[in-house]
Amino acid sequence: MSAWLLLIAWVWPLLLVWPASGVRFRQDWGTAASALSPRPSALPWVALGPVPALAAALLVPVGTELPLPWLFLGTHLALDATAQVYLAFTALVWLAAGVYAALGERGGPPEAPTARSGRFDVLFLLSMAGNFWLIVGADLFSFYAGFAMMGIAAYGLVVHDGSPSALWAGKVYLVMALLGEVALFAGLVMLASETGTTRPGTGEVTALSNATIALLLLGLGVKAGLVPLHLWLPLAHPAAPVPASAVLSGTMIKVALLGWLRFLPVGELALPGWGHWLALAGLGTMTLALPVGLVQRDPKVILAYSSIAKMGLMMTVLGLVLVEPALAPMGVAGIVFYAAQHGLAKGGLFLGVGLRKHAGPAGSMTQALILGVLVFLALALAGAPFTSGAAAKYDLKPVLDAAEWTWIGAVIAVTAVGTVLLMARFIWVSWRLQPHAEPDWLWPVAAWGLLAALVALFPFAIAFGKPEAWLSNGLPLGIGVGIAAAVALIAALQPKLFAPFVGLIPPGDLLALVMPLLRAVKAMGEVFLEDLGRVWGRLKGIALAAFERVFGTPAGDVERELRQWPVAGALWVGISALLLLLLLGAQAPGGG
Amino acid sequence: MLTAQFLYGGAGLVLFALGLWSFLVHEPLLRKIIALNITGAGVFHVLIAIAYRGDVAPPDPVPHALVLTGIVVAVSATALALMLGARLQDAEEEDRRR
Amino acid sequence: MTSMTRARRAARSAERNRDLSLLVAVLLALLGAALTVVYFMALQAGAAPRLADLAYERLPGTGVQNPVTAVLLNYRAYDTLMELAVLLAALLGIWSLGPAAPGFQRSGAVLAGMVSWVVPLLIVTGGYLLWVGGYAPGGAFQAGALLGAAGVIVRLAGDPRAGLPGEAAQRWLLVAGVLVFTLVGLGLMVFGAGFLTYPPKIAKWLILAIEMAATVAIGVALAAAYVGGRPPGPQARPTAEDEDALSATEPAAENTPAPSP
Amino acid sequence: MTDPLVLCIALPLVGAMLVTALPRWSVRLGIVSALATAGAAVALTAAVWQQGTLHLILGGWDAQLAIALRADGLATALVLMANLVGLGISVYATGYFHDRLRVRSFWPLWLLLWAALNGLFLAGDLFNLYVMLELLGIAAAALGALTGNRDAVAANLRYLLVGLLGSISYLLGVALLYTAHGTLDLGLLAQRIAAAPELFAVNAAAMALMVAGLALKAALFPLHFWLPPAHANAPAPVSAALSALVVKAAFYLILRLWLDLFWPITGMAAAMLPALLGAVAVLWGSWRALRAERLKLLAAYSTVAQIGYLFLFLPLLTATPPGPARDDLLAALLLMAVTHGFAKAGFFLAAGLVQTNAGHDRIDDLGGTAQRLPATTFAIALSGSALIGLPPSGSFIGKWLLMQGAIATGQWWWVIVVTTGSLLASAYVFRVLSRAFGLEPTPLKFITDARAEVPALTLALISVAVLGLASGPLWTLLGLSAAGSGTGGGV
Amino acid sequence: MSWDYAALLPGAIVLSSLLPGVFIFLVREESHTLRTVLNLVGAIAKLVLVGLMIYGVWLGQVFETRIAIAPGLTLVLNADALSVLFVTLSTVLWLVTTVYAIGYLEHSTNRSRFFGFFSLCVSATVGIALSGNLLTFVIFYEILTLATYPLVAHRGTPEATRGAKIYLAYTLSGGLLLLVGAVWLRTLTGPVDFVEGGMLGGLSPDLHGQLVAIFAVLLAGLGVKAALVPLHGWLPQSMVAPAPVSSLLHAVAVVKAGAFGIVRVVYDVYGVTLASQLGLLTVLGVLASFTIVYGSILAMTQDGLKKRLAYSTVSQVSYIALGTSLLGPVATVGGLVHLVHQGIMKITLFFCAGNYAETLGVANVSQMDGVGRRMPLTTLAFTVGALGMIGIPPIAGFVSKWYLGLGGVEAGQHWVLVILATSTLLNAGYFLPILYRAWFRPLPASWPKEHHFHTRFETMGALLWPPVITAVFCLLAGLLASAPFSPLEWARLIAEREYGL
Repeated sequence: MSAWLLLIAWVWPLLLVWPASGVRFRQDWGTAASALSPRPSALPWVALGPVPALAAALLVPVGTELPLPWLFLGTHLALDATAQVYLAFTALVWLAAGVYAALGERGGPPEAPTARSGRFDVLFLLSMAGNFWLIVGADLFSFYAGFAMMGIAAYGLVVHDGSPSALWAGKVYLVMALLGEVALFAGLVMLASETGTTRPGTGEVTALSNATIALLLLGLGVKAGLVPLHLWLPLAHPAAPVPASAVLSGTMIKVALLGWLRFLPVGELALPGWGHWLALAGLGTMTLALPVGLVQRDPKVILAYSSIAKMGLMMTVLGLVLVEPALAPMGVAGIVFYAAQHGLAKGGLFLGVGLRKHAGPAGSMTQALILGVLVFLALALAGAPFTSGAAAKYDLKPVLDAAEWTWIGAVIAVTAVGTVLLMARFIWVSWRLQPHAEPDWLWPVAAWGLLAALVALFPFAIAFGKPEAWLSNGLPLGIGVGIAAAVALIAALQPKLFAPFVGLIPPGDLLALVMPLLRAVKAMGEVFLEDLGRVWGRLKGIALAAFERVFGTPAGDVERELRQWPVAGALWVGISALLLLLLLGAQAPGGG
Repeated sequence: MLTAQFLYGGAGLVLFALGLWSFLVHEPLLRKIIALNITGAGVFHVLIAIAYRGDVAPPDPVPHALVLTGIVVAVSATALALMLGARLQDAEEEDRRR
Repeated sequence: MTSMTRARRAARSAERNRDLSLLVAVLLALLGAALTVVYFMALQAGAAPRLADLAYERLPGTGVQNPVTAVLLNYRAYDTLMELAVLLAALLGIWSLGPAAPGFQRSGAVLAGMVSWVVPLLIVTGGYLLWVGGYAPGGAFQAGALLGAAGVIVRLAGDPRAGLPGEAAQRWLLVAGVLVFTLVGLGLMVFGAGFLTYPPKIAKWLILAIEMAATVAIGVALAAAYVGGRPPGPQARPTAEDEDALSATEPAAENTPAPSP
Repeated sequence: MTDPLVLCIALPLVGAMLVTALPRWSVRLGIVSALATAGAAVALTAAVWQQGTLHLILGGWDAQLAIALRADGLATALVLMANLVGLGISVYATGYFHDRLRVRSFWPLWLLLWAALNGLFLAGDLFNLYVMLELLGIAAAALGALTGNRDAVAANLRYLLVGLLGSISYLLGVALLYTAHGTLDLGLLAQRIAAAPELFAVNAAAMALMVAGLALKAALFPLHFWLPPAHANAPAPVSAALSALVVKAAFYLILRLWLDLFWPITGMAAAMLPALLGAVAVLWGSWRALRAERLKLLAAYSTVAQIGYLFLFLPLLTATPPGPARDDLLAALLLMAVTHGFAKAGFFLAAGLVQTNAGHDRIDDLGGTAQRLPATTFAIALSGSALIGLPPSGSFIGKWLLMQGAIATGQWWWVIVVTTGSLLASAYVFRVLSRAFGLEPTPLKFITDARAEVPALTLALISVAVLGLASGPLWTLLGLSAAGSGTGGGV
Repeated sequence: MSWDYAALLPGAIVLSSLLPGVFIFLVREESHTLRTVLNLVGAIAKLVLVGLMIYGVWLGQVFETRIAIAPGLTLVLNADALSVLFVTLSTVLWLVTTVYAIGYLEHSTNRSRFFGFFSLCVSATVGIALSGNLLTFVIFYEILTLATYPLVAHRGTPEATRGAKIYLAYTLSGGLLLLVGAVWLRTLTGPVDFVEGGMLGGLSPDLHGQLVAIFAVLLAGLGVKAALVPLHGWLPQSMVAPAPVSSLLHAVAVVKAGAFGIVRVVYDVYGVTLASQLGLLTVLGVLASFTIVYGSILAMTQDGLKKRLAYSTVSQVSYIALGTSLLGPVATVGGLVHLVHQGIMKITLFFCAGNYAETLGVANVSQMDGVGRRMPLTTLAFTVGALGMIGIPPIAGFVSKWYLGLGGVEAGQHWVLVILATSTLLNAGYFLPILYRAWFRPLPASWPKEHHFHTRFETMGALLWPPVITAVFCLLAGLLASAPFSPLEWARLIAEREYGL
């Protein structure tokens, strides 16, 4: 019976869409300014959304399958170990964000009194449903459907507050998401064609062409923030309202990894070329994201870059696993757990930023507590010993060590230092935030606290018997904290020294380079089209003029001449004679 | 016998051609109507010519009957054409007066 | 300006018509020549007796002795029937064009005297020709033509109706030919002989009856045609009780004006 | 014993006499005659359907001496068409003419015309055909001038003269044939012509004279010059009769001569001439119709074009060996002629209604009227689609088989003519119809004047629905094997 | 020829809308109830009859009506799987559209004329669907042109007249070409019956040149209605028609007739193998691809909502042709299923566009700010339709795209994926801004021309529920794509039969 939970997990949020939308049918329809309720529903529907999913993650045994051949293009819901972990942390992050959204986001800024409306809740639930669906769906249709549903609905979350920056971020997000989706679509089509199955990941994904792999990497790479496909990420995550940012960074970008794990022949086939390429891309992602993140002002942007960097780390590991299939069992588990811990921590961080902004007045006990938890979460993210970060990273170690590139460990270490610095920067910025106190923060704080607690418990859950795991990663942390302290000291003494660096690179980094290029292409296209239009217009003008000349002039009676008897008579006699000649001519020579 | 038929009928053909020519070339209605009657007369000549079977045998009555019928038809048509012409003339005069 | 162009166009058209006239002449000359040759060939074709022998052979059964009348009213009676219809159609067409022009002025005494002599003579001659048509040249057409000529003379003498009766009677006289002809034909058909198939015994009388009706019809038609329009007289005036029931139901809405009298 | 063959001719004749003699009763007598005549035509059709070709020698004499009436499938189909159309025109005319004098002139002439039509279709004798042609021409010209206005009189005087010219030319041809072959009976003459190939020059000359004379009457381009003014200026019921029936009669005669009488001496070259002229007629007539300013002029030019189509069949018939394919062509030719008869009559009747309602028939100013009279506009639309040759009209099937024949005989260029003509036809038909969709007030009911609209609508409907969906009987009537062309399939 | 149930049913299906249509012409303008009853009786009767037919076809019964209109020329109406697909689509959507039109034209004029032609139009469409040979197809194809012309011109404004004229010029020319092609083909083969797998396979190779030429002529004829570039010019112009007409034109009747014809010609006349051998499929594929991209690009430049939708149709309908042009059953499924999917999605969109125009006076995209708040259900339906068009799963459009893409890859034509991707992006480019405006922009101070219907809902019920219902269809067609009797399953059935699997 519990198998049906797999279905309910993602159908349930969809069912909540209607009550959450706040649409009311009234007699005075149309006379009111808006048919949609300006306020969200009084009941916390969005918070209830993830409950079945969480239940499924906890209650449904691994290996459960629920084939629904009539649904969509043949749906096959299943829960394997990876999916279970994914479902668990995803549901948790959504739950926390949902509670935050439903019970925390009241009012909003004065210029936009309907900050959270029925619309937000609807889109939130849709994204949520998509996210769950793609996790529990073992067939690629479910994955793609959930992926698309999640991606499209998330656009609404990104642009929710309607500010120009949000709209811009939304545009970039949407364009890139769509690009990713079509690439993924193409990749999946080819995958289906080449493997002959729509349910890969069970030993059938073996014979993939390079194009397929490239398309899959590209398509999901956008979601994953693979440099240079990450452009949307630092724009969109900060622009979205806090709960949306939390799920965007905490869960949504993770699905790219899930997709790769499912669709690429992980552990089955050695793909040295693609593996190395992916590993390098991951490293590149990390090395780009960390420095750029360091110079940002907005804590959410910093968190976004941190997410990019972490995704880079996981991509690197995945790449290495692709190179050496033997590493797969360990690598996959590592990636999954790392994703889970990062999801929880990053979700917590984003929510924390929101709480830092609104929960309680500055200097209050609450704020102090919040700041404290933020520091803990930041440490977790940076992989400090005893935190989930360290435990998760420990699982990645063997893979990194086994890599044929010996220098990779050093690079990872450097990036670990970078991460620490980035987190330090984050704490620094957060600390300096000026909170605007708003009422009713009890439930969000509680939910957030739960998330933080889970992060704290994480290492015990996954590495209970491996205390060495808790202690790992101390060195980079030390170096990082050291550097951070030094920088902080210098900054305190010489505030001007670092000022030029802050905000040096705008969020979305490479976008600044791409945009002029796009504009130039557009301008050229316009010029070309204009010329084309002019030529077309002229041709049309000529045709119209000719038409007018013929039909504009009165028809007159052109047969007047024909009715002149000599004319008509000559024609008649001529035709008679011709007919006679033709008749005679046909007969005469042959004698008929 | 053949010669007589040929000469008489040939004359009819000449009349036919002349009548046609006059009909097609001359504008006035009356001339046209007369020309048509001449054309008709030409055809009747041909018919009468072939009715002739020499001085001993009585002529073929069929072409004669045809000619009689043809004449009545021609008269009728001529009458109507003349009246139409007259009516047209009236109308044109009316137009001119207006 | 426009008149100048019109004049120039007229001149051009006249010139062209002249050229075309020449062309027509040449073509017709050639056609005439060709036809003459063809006609010669046709004469030589050897069809010489054509229908003559047969017509004479069957003559005894026709009810008349004159072969031409036999052809007209027996062998090819159908043609003759239709030809009467042609005449009637032409007259109806003439009538449809409007009322007759007023007649000529009353004749003087001399002419009137001559008319009073000639007309009866013509009528009597017509009657004779009709009768004689049975066995000698003559017949309904000739007789009708004489009657028509009488009408013409009367009209010339100043009677606007050409001596014909009023319109209603005229109508009956006009249709008499075709009506009798057709009814005889149909009657024969009903009685089993076939349309216009005269039983030899009564053929003579049937033909005579038809011929008489035809003579009257032809004479009246020719005379009426000469009058050149609907007969003048009181009946031509529309009166209230004369209105046709069907045509009175709706107001006149035709776009063209009725022919002015 | 009553013979429908005779009744078809005698009844309208008697009717004409009665309406002439009893002018006060002309409408009532006229409509009774029309009904009786149409009934006779139906009876004739039934008889031919059952017994095949009917043949009747009037007077009971030898075939050559007397006049024969003959009703084969071709003639019967045209008679049936003419009489049904005639009936429709008659019903329509009861409501059309309001001037008493005109009512009295119309009915006798119309019934005479009708008799002449039936007589012409059923005649089996060359000279009798001449008489019929003259009766037809005189009655038609007289009817055409019935409105009495100047244009009408001038146009119909021209028409009369053209008709006389054509008849005389025809008569000389008859005289030549009689000279050479000594008979006037169509059947006998056909045998003799076939038996005397050495006389081909005589036959050719006769044929040239007769066909050229008839081509004048049939308004084959460029000899159509008289038609547009004559048909456009006549009263609507007369226009309908002239365009739908009278012109068709002349064409019928050409076809008869061509196929029955002179078939042995005609060749491809001779057939190409009328077909080429027909092709030009299709294009020119349609173009002029498109450019016409008045509705009835449009219809008249459309007739020019439609007659052109019929001539396109001649080279195809020549090139196709006897067999099902040729049968199909013949039937298609007939189908097109018949469809055009119904459609054009419906069109003219409807156009007359529009004219009566609007007080004019300038196409550009017809908007409101066309919209006020839905049934009339519908009739124009239906007959218009038959003129274009859209399915499911009879002319669609006709054009289909025409094109099929053209492609099959390798004369593909006619396909271009047909398609271009159809396009132009759609342009002129829809030029009218587009006026019906304006912003004028909405009509509240479909039919406003049943006596006038129902005949128009019925005729149009026959041309579209009946002939387009059930043309099979035509094949049966023609006595052709209904197996259809080509490779088996079909039914 | 036996006149039993199986022989009568296809004819009865055509007549079930034809007869009410004829009677509707005669209904007096003010008899609203009588007209509505006639309309609905016809629509429901047709639905019931189609239901019977589906059941029968499922049981393997053969339905065929044959009427000889002339010797050798036979009107054949029969029900194979392909016709059932199209017939069902037409019938269901006709019912919905009738309801919609009754509401839409509540206070308009000339309703008897409108509904009369409306019924004729559907009869013709159903006739096309059931056509069993090329002749029948041509006949109904032309009738369709004639029946839709008055609908396009219905409004009577100068633009309407002009649009109708352009429509007519295109479609009649196309019809003539089709006619020529059909006649030509017939001279080669005799009656051209639609036979699964094609009927020209056995023809001698000498005739292949002619067959190619005929295909070009037929394609030009069908391409007009299917709006293949460059023959698409009429479609945007005919947008002057009332919304129900546009809906029907775009979703069911006209464009589908063209697309359906292409499918028929390729599969059931030429046979896909022969068509592929002759290289015809490549031509078709290139044309379709070009149309897909070109239509989308033009759609992006339109501000008029209906015009944008019209260009979208130009683009989307060519998916069907694209599917047809790819060798292999999978692509066939994609093309065929899109016949239905495009229909329900596009009709939803047009209904919504009509609602905006009728309720708010909104006709341009630039006026659509905030309509989602004023008319949430309509906009929701629009959103479903638009996302479906883009190909967002699990809405119907994705299913088509998937099969097309997969079919292209299976056929070794990987470029299809590029076309699909481009099209998806372009579709998103012109649909998403609308959705953005509708949902995310604030309401304007006032609407261009607002009507209050005094109902509990955003607009009149007859206007509101049809798009909602069709939107639900769009969702169900996607979500239940693999359920029995779904469009996809039918399309699979057809493909299996065409390829003899």
